[in-house]
Amino acid sequence: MTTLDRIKGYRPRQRHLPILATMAMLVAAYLYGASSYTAFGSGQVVLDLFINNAFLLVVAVGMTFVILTGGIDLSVGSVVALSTVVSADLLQNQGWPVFAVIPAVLAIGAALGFGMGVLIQVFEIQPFIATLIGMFFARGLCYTISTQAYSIDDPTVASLAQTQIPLGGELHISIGVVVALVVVAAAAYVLYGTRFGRTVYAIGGNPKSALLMGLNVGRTRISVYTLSGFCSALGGLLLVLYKSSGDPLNGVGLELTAIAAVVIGGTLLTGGSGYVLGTVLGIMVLGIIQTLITFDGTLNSWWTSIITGALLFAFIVLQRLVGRRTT
Amino acid sequence: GGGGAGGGGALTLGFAQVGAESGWRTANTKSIQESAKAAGIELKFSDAQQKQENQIAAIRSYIQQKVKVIAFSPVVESGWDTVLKEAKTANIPVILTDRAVDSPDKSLYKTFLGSDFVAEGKKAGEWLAKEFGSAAGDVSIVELQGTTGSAPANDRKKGFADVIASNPKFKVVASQTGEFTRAKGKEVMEAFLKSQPKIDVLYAHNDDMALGAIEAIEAAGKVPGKDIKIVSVDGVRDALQALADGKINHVVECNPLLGPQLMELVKKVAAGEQVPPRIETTETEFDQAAAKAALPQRQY
Amino acid sequence: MTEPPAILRMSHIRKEFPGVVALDDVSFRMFPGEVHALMGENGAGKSTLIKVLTGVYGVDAGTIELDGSPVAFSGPGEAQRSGVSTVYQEVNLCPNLSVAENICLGKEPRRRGRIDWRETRRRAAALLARLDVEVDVSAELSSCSIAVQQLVAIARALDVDARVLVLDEPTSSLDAGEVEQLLNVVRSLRDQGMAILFVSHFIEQVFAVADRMTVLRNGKLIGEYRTEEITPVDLVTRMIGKELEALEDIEDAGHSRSDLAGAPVFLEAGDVGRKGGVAPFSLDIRAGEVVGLAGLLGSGRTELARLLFGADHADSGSVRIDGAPVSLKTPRTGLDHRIAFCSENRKTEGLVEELTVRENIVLALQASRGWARPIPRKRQEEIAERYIEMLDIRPANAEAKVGDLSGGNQQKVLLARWLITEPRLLILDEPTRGIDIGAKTEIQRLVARLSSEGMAVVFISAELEEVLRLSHRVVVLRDRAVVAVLDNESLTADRVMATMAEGVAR
Amino acid sequence: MTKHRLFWPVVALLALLLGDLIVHPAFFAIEFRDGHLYGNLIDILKNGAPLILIAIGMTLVVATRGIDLSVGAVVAISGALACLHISGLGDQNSLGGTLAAVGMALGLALALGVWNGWLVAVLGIQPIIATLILMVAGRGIAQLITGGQIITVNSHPYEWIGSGFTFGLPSAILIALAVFAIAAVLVRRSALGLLVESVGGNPEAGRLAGLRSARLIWLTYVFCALCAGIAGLMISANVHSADGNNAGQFIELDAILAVVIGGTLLTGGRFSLTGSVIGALLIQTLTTTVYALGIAPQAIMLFKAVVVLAVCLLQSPVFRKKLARRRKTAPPPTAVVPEKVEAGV
Ligand SMILES: Nc1ncnc2c1ncn2[C@@H]1O[C@H](COP(=O)(O)OP(=O)(O)OP(=O)(O)O)[C@@H](O)[C@H]1O
Ligand SMILES: Nc1ncnc2c1ncn2[C@@H]1O[C@H](COP(=O)(O)OP(=O)(O)OP(=O)(O)O)[C@@H](O)[C@H]1O
Ligand SMILES: [Mg+2]
Ligand SMILES: [Mg+2]
Repeated sequence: MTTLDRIKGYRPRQRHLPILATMAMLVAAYLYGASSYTAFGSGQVVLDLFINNAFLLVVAVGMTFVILTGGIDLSVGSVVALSTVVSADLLQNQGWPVFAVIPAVLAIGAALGFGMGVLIQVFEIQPFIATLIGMFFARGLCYTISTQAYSIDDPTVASLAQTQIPLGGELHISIGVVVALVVVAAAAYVLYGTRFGRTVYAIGGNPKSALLMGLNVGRTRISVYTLSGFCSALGGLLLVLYKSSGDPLNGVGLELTAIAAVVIGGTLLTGGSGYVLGTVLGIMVLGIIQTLITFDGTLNSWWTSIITGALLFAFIVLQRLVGRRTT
Repeated sequence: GGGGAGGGGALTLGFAQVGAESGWRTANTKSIQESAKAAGIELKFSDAQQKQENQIAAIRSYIQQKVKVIAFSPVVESGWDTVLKEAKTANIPVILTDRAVDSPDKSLYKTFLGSDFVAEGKKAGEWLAKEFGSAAGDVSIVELQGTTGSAPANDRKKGFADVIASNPKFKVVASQTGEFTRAKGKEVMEAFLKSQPKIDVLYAHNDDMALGAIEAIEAAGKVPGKDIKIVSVDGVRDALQALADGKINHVVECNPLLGPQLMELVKKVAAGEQVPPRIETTETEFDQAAAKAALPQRQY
Repeated sequence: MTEPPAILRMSHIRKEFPGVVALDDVSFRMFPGEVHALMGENGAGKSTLIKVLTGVYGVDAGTIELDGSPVAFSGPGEAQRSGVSTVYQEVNLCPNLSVAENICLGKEPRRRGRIDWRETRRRAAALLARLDVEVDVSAELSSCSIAVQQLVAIARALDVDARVLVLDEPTSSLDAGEVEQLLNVVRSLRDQGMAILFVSHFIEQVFAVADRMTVLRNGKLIGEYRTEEITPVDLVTRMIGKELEALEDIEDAGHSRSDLAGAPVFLEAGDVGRKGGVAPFSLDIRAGEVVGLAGLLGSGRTELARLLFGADHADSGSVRIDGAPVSLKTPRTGLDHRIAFCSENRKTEGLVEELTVRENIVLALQASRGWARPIPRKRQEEIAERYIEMLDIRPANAEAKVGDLSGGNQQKVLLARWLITEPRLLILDEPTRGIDIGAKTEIQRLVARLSSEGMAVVFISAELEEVLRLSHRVVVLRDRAVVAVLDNESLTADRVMATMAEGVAR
Repeated sequence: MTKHRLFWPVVALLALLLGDLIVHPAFFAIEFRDGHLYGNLIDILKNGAPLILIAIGMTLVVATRGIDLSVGAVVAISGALACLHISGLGDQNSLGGTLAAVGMALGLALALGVWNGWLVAVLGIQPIIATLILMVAGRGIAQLITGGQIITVNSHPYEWIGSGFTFGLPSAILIALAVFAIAAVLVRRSALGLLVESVGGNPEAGRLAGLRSARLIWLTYVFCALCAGIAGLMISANVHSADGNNAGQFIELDAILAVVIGGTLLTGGRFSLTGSVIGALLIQTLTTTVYALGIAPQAIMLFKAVVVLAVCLLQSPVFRKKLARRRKTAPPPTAVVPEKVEAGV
C-alpha cells in the first residue's frame, strides 16, 4: 500500500470531524488574509495570535475542564482581574518579591475555585449561580483593593514581560506563550491519560451513572473548579506579564470569550465531549477574526461588531455543515 | 482588501480606538475618520470594544503592517510598556489621544493630545464653589459617578473632591455609580431622591447620566436646574439643549473633536519634526448663554 | 446443620422516601459461595435494598455488617473498594465513552501513572469474551444496543476482586443464549466462593441458578428460603400475596395467519431498509395481526421497528398504509398514521423522568392532538387512574415523579402512554422488560385482546416463548437482515432458533 | 408549604425587603404624587419590568435546555429602531406614528428571534454560541441604526411604555404583568407547558413521542426575543432615548440569574414563570437596595455576592438540613455523609 493510498484511505474518526473542519477553516482564513493584506502572511501574525491570547488560552483550558463535566465557570474574568490587582498590590505596595507573589496569587485563585466547587458539589447550587457569585465576589475584592489601574515597575516583571524568545528569522514569541503551551500540553495529557481526566468525561456523560460506577464524582467536580480557579489565576499572572499592570476592570466579559472559544472548539456545553486542542483552535478562530478586521482597518465600530458576528456565524455554520455532511 | 497598507506612498496612520461606548466617543471617532480623509492620510482604524487586550493586539498588527504612525486612546493608563517598546524598536512613532499613559519612560510616545479629566472635575468644583459661594448653610451634593474603576470616573471624582474639600459646607451626601448611562443615571437618581431628604446639587461625571437624572427629578415633582442645580461634564448636544432650557446649570466641556489637531501632529511626527510632549485640546465651559450660542453648530 | 458465617448481613433496615416506605424492617444475609436471589413484584423494594447496601442511600434505621463488622458506605465507590461490586438496574454507564473505558473506568491499567490504553482495550475485550460478547471495544457506548450495554455493565462488575457481586435485573434485555452464558459465569464465580445477589423476574432463571431466595412484598420481608424448599408456584404466591391466574386462555389460542384471511392489510413495507441499519425487507401487516420479531442480540429487530415507525428515516423502499403510499420521515408522521412505538430504552428514549406519571402517560396523545388542544386536566387524571389500575402501577399516585418509580413501574407507564393513543399499529420493543410476572401476564393478555379487536401489533421480546405465544407470524432476523417470515401454525421455539442460527427458513 | 417550589424564593425576597425595612424604614414609604404612586417599591416595579419580561422569555428558552445571550442586543435594537422612527416623525406625539414605531421594533425583534431559533432548532448549533452571534453583531446593528449616537425622542405616547403611569401604577409593570398573564395562560392552559418541559426534560423521548421539538424550540426563541423587544421599548422609553451600545448591557446575566433563582434548572425541563418573576423582582430589589442604602460603588459587587449567596444557601435543601442539624447541637456525625443521588431506580 503506497502512502498515497493510505492518505486516500484515511477516514477521520467521527468525533474528530469538528476539529478537522475548524482547522481547515482556519487555514482557509489565513490564506485569505495573506492574499488580501500585506504583512498578514508573515508568520509573526500567527505567533502574535498566541502572544496576544496566551492568558486567554490558559483560562480557556481551565474552562474546558469545567465544561467537560457539564458545568460552567462565570468567575474566570473576575478571578483574572483579581489576580492582576493582587499582584500589582503585593508587588508595588507591599513590596513582595515576584517569586512570593506568584504562589500567593495562584493559591488565591485555586481557593476561590475550591469554594465555588464546594457550593456546587456540597450545597447543590447550580454551577451557573455559584460561579456568578464567585464572579461578583472576586470583582468586588478587586474594587476593595483598588478602583484604579496601576503599573508594576518591578524590574523582574519588566524583564520577564519584555523577554522575546526568538524562533529564527524575524519571528519571536513571549514567555506567556511558552507557559500557555505547557499548560495546554499538560491539560491534554491529564484529560487523555489519567483517571482524573477520564472521570471528568464520565461526569459530563452522565453524572448519576458516574456515581453509580463508583467514581469519585464529588472530589473530581470540586477539583475541576479548583483547577479552573487556578488556571484563571495563572492567566491573570500572564496578563500581568503582558501588560505590567493590575486593573480591576480587566477581563470584563472574558468568561464569555472563554466559553465561546471552548464551545467553538467543538466541546459540548452539556459536557462529556471535547478536546483541549479544540479549545486552542476556538481561540485561534476568535483571534483570526479579530486580526482580519484589524488588518482591514476600514470598518467603523459598529461594522466591526457586525462583521465579527458574521464571521463567527460563517465559521460555526461551516463547521456544523462539514461535520454533518460527512456523518 | 487589496494590499493597501504600508508601502512607500501614502502616509498610513493606525488608530486603535477604545470602542463606541458613548455618543461622545462616536463623535471622536467620526472626527478622526473625517479629518484623516481630509488630510489625505490613510487610516487603519480598529475598535477595541473597551478591552485593553484588543487595543494591544491592534497595535501589534499595526507594527506588523509597518504603518507610519500609530495613535490610540488608551482604555486605561497603565500596562502599555511592552507593546510601546515594540513600536519603538520598529521605529514607529506613537501619539496618545484623549488619555495619557502612566509609563515613566516618556520616550515611548511622541506626544499626548487630549483632555485632563482631573482638571474637568476641578472646573465643575470651581463652578460650584462660585455658584454657592454666598449661600448660607450646608450644600448637599449628590454625585453620579462613571463606571467604577474607569479613569474618567476616578479623575473627575478626584478633581471635584479636591476643590470642594476646601469648604466644609459642601457635603457629598450620596455618591453612586451611574455607569455613564442615562438609564442608570435615572435609576440611581430616583433612589437618591427617596433616600436623601435634601439635595441641592447634582454633579454627574457625564452628560448622559445628568440627562437621565433630570427625568427622575421631574418625575419626583421637582424642577431640575432650580430645586436641584446640575453640573456635568462632556458637552454633548442634548446636554447643551437642556442647559439652554435651564434644566442643567453648567457643563464642563470635554472635546471629542480632536481629529484635525491629531492629523496635524501625525504629519509633523511622520516628518520627524519636534512636537511638544503634551497638548491639551481646546476646551471650554458652557453656561446657558454659551450653550444657546453653541447649539446650532453642535454636531454631536 | 450449621451454616457458615454470613459475609453480609443487613438487619432491620428501614428506608423511607417522601410518601413511600420502600423498606420496612427488612433483614437480609448472604453467604460466600452462594447465589442469593432477591424476589418481589415491581416496587417491592429490591433495588432500594441494593442501593441502601451500597451506600447510594443512607438508611433510616437498621445496620449493615460486612464480614462481621458494621459498615456504612459513603457510596458505590467505597463499596467497590470494600469488595462489593454492583450492577444496578437500568444501564448506568457513560454513553459518551468507549465500551472499553466504560468497563475499566476508575480502575484502568496504568503504566507510569498514565493509562495504558492498549491494555485497557485488551482487558475489556477479555471480560466481554467471558460473557461471549464480541463488539468493537473502542466504539462509543451510545452506538450499542441496550442489550450490549447491559452486558458491558456486567463485564464492568466482573472486573474486580469482589467478594460480593450484586446483579440487579442483569438479564432483562438478554436473549436465551446470553442468559445461559451469564448464568454459567455466575455459577463459576459462586464456585470460586463469591457471594452473589441476583435479581430477576424470570422464575426459571432464578431456579436455575439460585441457592437461596429472599422474598419481599411491599417493602416488607416475607421470608428466606432455600431453593430446594420451595416450588415456583409457592414462590410466586409469596411474591404477589395470592395465587397467579393461569395464562391458558392466551397459550391455547394457537394463532395462524390464516385466521386473519378476511382482515385488510394495514401496512405494507416494500424493500424498506437503511444503510448501517437493516437490509431492505418486505413485510405486510394485517389489521389484528401480531407480528413477532425474533433474532439474536443486535440482529436488527429494533432497527426494523424504528423504520416502521419513522424514528429513523429509511433510505430505500416504500411504505403503504391502507394501500396508499406514505413517507415515514419522523416519529410524528408515524404517529399521524396511528402507529405507536414503545422503545426498549425507557430511560433515554422513553420517559421524561422529572415529569409526573400522569404527564408521561398523556404525552404522546397530547403530541398528536397538538398544543392548542390540551387534554382537559380532568380527563388526564381519568386516563392516568385507569391505566394505573389496569397495569397495577405502584405507588398508585398519578402525580408521582416518574423518575422515582421502580424500574418495572416505569416500564408500565411507558406502555400506558402508547396504549392510550389507540394506535392501529402498535410496535412494542421489549415491553415486558423488567416487569414482574403478574404484570407480564396482564400485558400479554392485553396484547391478545387488542389484536382481537383489530389492532395490528409488532412484538419484540428477548423471550421467544412470549413471542410465540402471541404472534400470528414470526419474522426472523439475523445480521441485520430479515431471513424468514414464519407462520405460527405449529411453529416451535426450536424451529425459530434453528432459523436464527442458520439464516434460512426451516 | 415549605415544599412548594416557590416558597424559598419568596422567603428570600421577603427577607431582603425586611432587611431594607430594618436598615432604612423610609424604604417602604409610598406617597401619591402628581396623580401616581411614588416610592422605592414603585421604582422596583417600574425598573424591574424589563427584567421581568426578559426573564419570562428566558424561562421558556431555558426550559428547552437552551439559553439566549442575545436578549441584551435585542433590547438595544428594538429601542433603537423605535426611537429612530419616532424621531423622524413630524409630530412625535402622534399615536399612529408611535404605534407604527412600536410595531416595527417588535417586528424586527420577532425576526431576530426567528434567526436565533433557526440556528438552534434547524441548524442544531449549541444555543450558547448560536445566540452569541447575535449578541456580538446585535450591538453593531443597534449602533448602525442609531448612527452611534443616542437618539432622543419626545413622544408622550412612547414615554407611556417606559415611564408612564396607569391607574397610579407604572405602565411598564402593567405591561409586564399582562405579558406574564398571557404567557402563563398560554403555557398552562394549553399543552405548550407540558410539551416544552418534555422537550427540555428528555429531547429524544419527546421526539419519539411525536413532539415537533424543532418547532417548539424555535417558538421559545421567538417568544424570548419578543419579550426582549418589548423590554427594549420600555428601557428606551423610560429615558426617552435609544442608546445602541449601553441599553440592556449584561441584562442576559440578570435574566438567567432570575430564572435560576426562580427554581428553573438550566438543564431544562420543569419551569416556573412565577418563580422567574419573583427572581427578577428579587434582583431589582437588590439593585434598588444598594442605591437606597448608599452602598459604596466599590462594595456593590461584594454586597451582591453575599446576598445572592445567602439566597442560594437558603434555597439549598442540603444547607438547611446541615443548619438544622447544627442547631440541634447533636454530636457531629461520625459516619461519612452519603453522597446524595437523585437517580431513579
Ligand atoms: N428516589 C426515590 N424517591 C421516591 N420513591 C422511591 C425512590 N426510589 C424508589 N422509590 C420507591 O420505592 C419503592 C421501591 O422501589 P424499588 O426500586 O426498590 O423496587 P423494585 O423492587 O426494584 O422494583 P422493580 O422490580 O420494578 O425494579 C417504589 O414504590 C418506588 O416508587
Ligand atoms: N457497527 C455498528 N455501528 C453502529 N451501531 C451499531 C453497530 N453495531 C450495532 N449497533 C447498534 O446496535 C443495535 C443493533 O440493532 P438492534 O438494536 O436493532 O438489535 P436488536 O435485534 O434489537 O437487538 P437487541 O437485543 O440488542 O436490542 C442498533 O441499535 C445499532 O445502533
Ligand atoms: Mg428494581
Ligand atoms: Mg433491540
